[in-house]
Amino acid sequence: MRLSVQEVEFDAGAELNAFSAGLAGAGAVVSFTGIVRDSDGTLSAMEIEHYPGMTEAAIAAIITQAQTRWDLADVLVIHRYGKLEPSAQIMMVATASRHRLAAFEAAEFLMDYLKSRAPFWKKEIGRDGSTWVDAKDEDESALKRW
Amino acid sequence: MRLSVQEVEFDAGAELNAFSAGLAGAGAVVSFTGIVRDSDGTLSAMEIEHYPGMTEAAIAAIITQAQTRWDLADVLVIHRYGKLEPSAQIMMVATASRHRLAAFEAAEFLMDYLKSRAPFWKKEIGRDGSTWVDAKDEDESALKRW
Amino acid sequence: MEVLYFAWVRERIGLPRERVETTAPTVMALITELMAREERYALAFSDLKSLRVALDQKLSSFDAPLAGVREVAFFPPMTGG
Amino acid sequence: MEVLYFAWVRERIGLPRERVETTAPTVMALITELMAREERYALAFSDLKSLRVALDQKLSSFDAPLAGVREVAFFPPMTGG
Repeated sequence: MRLSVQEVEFDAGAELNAFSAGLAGAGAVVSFTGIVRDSDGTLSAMEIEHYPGMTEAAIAAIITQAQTRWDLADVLVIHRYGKLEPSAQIMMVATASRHRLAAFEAAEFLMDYLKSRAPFWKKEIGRDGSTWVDAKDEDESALKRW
Repeated sequence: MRLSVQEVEFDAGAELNAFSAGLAGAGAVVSFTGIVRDSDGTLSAMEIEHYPGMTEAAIAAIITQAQTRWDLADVLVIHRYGKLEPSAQIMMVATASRHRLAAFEAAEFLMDYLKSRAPFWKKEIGRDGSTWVDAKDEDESALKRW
Repeated sequence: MEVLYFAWVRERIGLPRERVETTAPTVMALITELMAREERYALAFSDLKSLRVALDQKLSSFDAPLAGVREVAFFPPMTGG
Repeated sequence: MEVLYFAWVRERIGLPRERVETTAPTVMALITELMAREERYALAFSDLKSLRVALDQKLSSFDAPLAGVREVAFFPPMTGG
């Protein structure tokens, strides 16, 4: 298991290769990368605040839940904080399992929980001021399927 | 869109980075990598046979179906054929969309269809002879959810 | 008409492809003709539930007509991915 | 007790953290004390539905007891991922 909460950029391809190289017995690797999206061309940056200490503990607990639920060969979670430019990578998860369904489900589970249960807050800094991103009802209800 | 049916190994990390670098407006990238799994330590190789010409057409049709169904910024499919060692990468798909749900669903859809509707046949070459991999009922029934 | 065989169908028949002169109106009629040829064909086509057919590289069904078709392929259910 | 504020709660109150001497038995009692202090606190806590609380870095609820708790954090619903 690798868990990193960091300010610096990461290389998703290098992370994916390192993750896959260490696997034994896995037939399926799923990765997810979240990217700063400039919906309407007015975003100058995304600022991500987090709760040092709690963030790592919350993510570790989410990973443990996933490992309990699915037979996973390995799990990777990287999440950045600080000021990110449009198109920058925000975070990444990877899961490995014997079969594809478990790898997909575990990655979606991790994403759903990271979204609403890990202490990160996003602020969009635009040309005309900045706004905290509102949590979506659909993100909360996404947890119900697990 | 990038579609490659090839004998040679590919670099999943480099493919993921190249795929992500070309995106505009996507917030979510999902990748899947399939690996030759040596379940019980007796596999010496996996031989993948395919139907040149039909393979490319079938995969292109599956990609078009996915693009019709989900709003995808881009799609990547790489599938190998020939003789693969245990732990070698068999294939990879990547999807990019504005939101994570579409990227995950499209990647799972592509995998389900590639599994049962693209003309590849796997043969496991073990120490005590070789066997064609049987299609699983669950792979056929996985198509029903779409 | 070109007839192609893949995976264990190819192994049982012993050829990857062959040219077949036929006036069989449907895939099923072609299968019946081939099965009558030799034991190895009869064996390859003995369990139709575990066979698939493609006409000109598109998945099709055993009752499909062969008029205008240039390439017929027989193979087991696919196991890609 | 250390009280931490994040995101717009931090901005409204104007501090990331502060030391609070209190005998409030529950989170709700602490909120009531803080709201009585100054307008900026009253404003920050005016809509509890859009607030979450963590006790010693674990998500908790407003009726949870504060006995033995060293760190209380208030923040809006999380938006990670």
